[in-house]
Amino acid sequence: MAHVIPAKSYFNVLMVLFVLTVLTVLVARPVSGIDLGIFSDAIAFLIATVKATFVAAIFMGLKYQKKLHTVCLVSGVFFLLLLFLVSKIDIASRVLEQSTL
Amino acid sequence: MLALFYAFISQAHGRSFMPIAGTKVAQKVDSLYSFLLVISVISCVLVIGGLIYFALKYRRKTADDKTAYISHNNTLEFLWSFIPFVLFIVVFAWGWLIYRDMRSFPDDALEIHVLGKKWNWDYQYKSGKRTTAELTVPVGVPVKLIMTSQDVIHSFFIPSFRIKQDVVPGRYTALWFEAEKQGRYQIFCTEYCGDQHSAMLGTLNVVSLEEYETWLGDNPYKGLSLAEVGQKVFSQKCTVCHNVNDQRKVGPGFAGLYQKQRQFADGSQAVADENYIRDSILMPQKQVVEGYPPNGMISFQGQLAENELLGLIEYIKTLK
Amino acid sequence: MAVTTPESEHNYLNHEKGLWSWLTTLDHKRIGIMYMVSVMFFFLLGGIFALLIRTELAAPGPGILGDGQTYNQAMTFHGAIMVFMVIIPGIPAFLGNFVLPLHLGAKDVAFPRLNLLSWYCLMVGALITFTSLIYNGSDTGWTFYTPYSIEHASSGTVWVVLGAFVMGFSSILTGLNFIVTTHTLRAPGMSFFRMPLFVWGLYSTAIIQVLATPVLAITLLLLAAERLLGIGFFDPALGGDPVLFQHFFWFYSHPAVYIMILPAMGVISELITAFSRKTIFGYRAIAFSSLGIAAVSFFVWGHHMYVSGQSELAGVIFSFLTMLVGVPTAIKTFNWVATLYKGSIVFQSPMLFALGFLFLFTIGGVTGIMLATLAMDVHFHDTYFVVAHFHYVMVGGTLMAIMGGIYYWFPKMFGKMYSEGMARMSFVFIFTGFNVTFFPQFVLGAMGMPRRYFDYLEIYTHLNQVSTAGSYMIGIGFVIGLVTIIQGMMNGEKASDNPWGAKTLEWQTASPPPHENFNYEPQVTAGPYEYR
Amino acid sequence: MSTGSVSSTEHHHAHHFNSAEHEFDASMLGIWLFLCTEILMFGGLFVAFFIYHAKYPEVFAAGAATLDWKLGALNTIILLISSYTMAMGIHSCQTNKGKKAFNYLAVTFVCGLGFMVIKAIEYSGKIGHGFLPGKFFHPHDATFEAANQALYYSFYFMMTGLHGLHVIIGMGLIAWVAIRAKRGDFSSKFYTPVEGVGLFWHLVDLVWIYLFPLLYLVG
Repeated sequence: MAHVIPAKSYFNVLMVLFVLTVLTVLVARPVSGIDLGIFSDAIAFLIATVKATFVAAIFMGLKYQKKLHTVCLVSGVFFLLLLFLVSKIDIASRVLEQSTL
Repeated sequence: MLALFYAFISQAHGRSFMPIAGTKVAQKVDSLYSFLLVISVISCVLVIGGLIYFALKYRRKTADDKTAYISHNNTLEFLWSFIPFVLFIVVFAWGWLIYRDMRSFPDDALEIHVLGKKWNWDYQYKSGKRTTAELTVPVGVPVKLIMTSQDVIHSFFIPSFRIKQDVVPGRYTALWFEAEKQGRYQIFCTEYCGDQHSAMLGTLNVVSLEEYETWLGDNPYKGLSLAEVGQKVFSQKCTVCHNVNDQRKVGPGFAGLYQKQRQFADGSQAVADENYIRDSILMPQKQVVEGYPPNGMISFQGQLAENELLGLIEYIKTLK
Repeated sequence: MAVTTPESEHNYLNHEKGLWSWLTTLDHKRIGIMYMVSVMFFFLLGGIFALLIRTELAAPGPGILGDGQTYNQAMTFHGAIMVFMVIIPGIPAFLGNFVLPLHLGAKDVAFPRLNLLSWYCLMVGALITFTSLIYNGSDTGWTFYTPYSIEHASSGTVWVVLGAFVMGFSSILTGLNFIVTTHTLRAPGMSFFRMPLFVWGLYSTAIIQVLATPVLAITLLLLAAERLLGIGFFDPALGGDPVLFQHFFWFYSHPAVYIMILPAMGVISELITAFSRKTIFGYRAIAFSSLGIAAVSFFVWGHHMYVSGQSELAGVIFSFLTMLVGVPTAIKTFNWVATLYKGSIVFQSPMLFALGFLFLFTIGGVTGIMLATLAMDVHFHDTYFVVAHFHYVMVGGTLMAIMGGIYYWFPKMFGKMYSEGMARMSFVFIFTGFNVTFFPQFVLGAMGMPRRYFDYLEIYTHLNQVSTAGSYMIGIGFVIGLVTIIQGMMNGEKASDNPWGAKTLEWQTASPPPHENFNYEPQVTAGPYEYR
Repeated sequence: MSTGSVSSTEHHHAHHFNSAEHEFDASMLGIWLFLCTEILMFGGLFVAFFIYHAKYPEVFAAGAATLDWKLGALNTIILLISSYTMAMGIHSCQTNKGKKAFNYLAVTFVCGLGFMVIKAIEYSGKIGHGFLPGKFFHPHDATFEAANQALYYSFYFMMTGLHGLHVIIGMGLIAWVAIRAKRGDFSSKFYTPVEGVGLFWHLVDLVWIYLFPLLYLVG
């Protein structure tokens, strides 16, 4: 059946995920003193994406499965981005009329 | 088949079915429409003609006809992909140019505010003058309509000018035109908005500049008694939902309303006196008569001048 | 090479007996027949609403439907039933379920239990939708635009919204099933480019079903939450943006119209090749066009919103991309006409419906390009021009293909032949009635008559009368079609395994096929349309 | 057959598949497609969140401030652990240790339960303060200057509610699969249900990985 992933790598991934979670909290929470302003949001999501790729690649085993499975995952995200980007373009480029009464 | 062919030709003259173009922009739209019609009729004749010709020419003659094993033809396939693509891009660009004109508002435009609400159009001029249903504008002057809605999405559509714009609650949208000829043009609401969506009509009255000036200045109710003012306001703003007899339309009929006992949805009762009529106009949700939907009527707060409100009350009192 | 099974009476119809064996069947063929019965029932229901609307619009002023409120309910249910219960499940679930495994040489779809669950999702969803009638129905139109669908609409709207939500799962699960079946259950030797084009149509449809329908699910869920909890996403009074609802709604609903047309195009490829006994012209062009349309269909939804308050830039982007999606559609039409060249064409009823499809779909296509043009859509949006356009591509397209598909696969489904004369008569009525009904509506739209109007101005009276007369002809046509099908099922005479002499795999097995489709291991050595 | 516990009911693949391997591949593709639809469904909420976050930043800032990020972080840790134990559960099935798989799945189930308990604590806190979605929003003590402050809590309850529902569904599936593992249904030859439930559970964890910074940390 599918490739059997060694138990050790599961454990390593868990440790990495813990570290990344702590990192996310440190980056995004002013309590930790590090305040990166608007970058903190972006970095928080970057770290979340890294965590997500770890979970998908190892825990879900995408790394060892057929390419088609990765295509399924990625196409879902792609079309969401499409909906978000085009709606954002519309909202951003709207000419907001004002009442002149 | 002949009926269809005739229909095709009549569609080619479709422009003649369209109401006469009342602005330059509308004329540009019509020329694009003619171009589109010609292409469409040609491509339909090619495809459907080819279809019928092949179907008749290659009818099955014997039970075991041998057919040509043609799998594809690259040049032909390239041609009938590239030519439609070019045609579509030309039509897209042309459409975009005209759309540019429609969306670029001249700076010196006469600004009129349009308020769409469930099943009527209200207009307000910079001078504070308000009218309902009929919009009066001077000819030859660019007019910019700044529009919003009081409840749901409506859409302001003038077929003769080929322009349309949704009227969205919570924000302002705009539309502009420059009428070329005087006359009365039909206004529709084209975004579905409920029971009387098809009754939400208006007329655009394009008059000469002088007429417009005098019309703007004069008082529409000059020399009318209070009840007559009320009758004029009622005919413009209220007939969409209320009858002057006692028949229910969307709201109750007003015949014999004055001094009548009114039973409300929450069980309370009151006599229909002047204050009740005034409150029902300005705050309809406060006392809803039994058997009527809770948010059926919209408030007219801030849309009626004091004389119009008093006139309405007097007029309703006269209805027996 | 084809082994015709001995004349044993054993087939999927009499494999098991009794209603329970049908309601719990896992056989894709039986599930296909169950979908046929449900879709035809809903189609008749939707048709009745259509005739009510047309009778009302025969003359200005209140008519048979009495007042605006009832008319709006009839218009809403006509839309909701036809879209969610007839035309989206129509070909994929009915013809697709029956024919796909046979086309692939498989014994069944990949997940039979999931297939049965899809049918139950449709029926439960339909039941929920109709319970809204107890709460005085819904009058929001099938598009549920906010804020009307939030405050003012009658209280039945939540039921229709939740009904559509449940029916969405029927579409998702069918799409999922077909993608896995196409990928894993093809007969040995059947590469992707030896699959019939109907399978290509179903495959690209399945991709859209899986990728688009979940967004509708969340949109309807949010709409229901908006009504029940007042969450304020789409309600301008609470700071929400109704245009954002339109973005979410049309992000599903435009790909949904390609869910409707792509399988129909697949059926047409089968019919044109079988009845002109000629190989398809440009197999790869058509196959890749199907995938191309499926992909680009996700980029064009904004052409429903040119005048909705959407920004000019977004309108321009959508208009350009809509032109792109027009190209593969045009390519397919030209390929079908080219297939007729040097063929040996016979005018049996499935072919009549296929030619009718080409005729009507071409008109639908060119008017689609008109509507995609920015300046034209400002005039045509929400007028009868749009109503005529989408009926030309939906009724003229998908319903013609469904009728053609039913008659084409009728001998394979029931082992009997329908009466050819009655089928042709039904075609004549439907085709002429259709043009008489909807062609005048192009002109009405050009004249500016808005859509969803209970009452209209005097000048539109004449064309509306013509249109109403046409709608009765369509009604008669479909009734004749129904009678033909029932009469054929009851006592049509025995049909042979391959009455049309077609080359695809389903005609190599018995009619009606045995429970496990093929009594031998189908081997595929060549393409699907090897008419030498 | 390897030495592990011999499964009591020898799994035979469905008649329309050629082999168990063939059936496994089909099931995996089917589950991945289903996960794609789940992503699209949750994604719709994320898209709406980003759009309204850009439109009303102050509402989201005020709302996020009322959330206790420590509970959020704890929940993240719990879900990560449950993902790990889930993966180990599948691993044990693949290596024919059915009984060990049961223990791992049980721990996963308990983690899920823990997650829901913390969620319940958070929800009761919100309800206590009157921070309810939409028209039920009536803050007792806190005052907010934004008129549509309820929008944030509508997002909060819609997203965490839908996610919580999926956690509960996941827990139900894990329980069902754990019982079958205990009964010894799974072996290296046949472990599709465990793999399927595992993938679903990892997706639920994936969604929370994004939900945590979105709601709790980003001001």
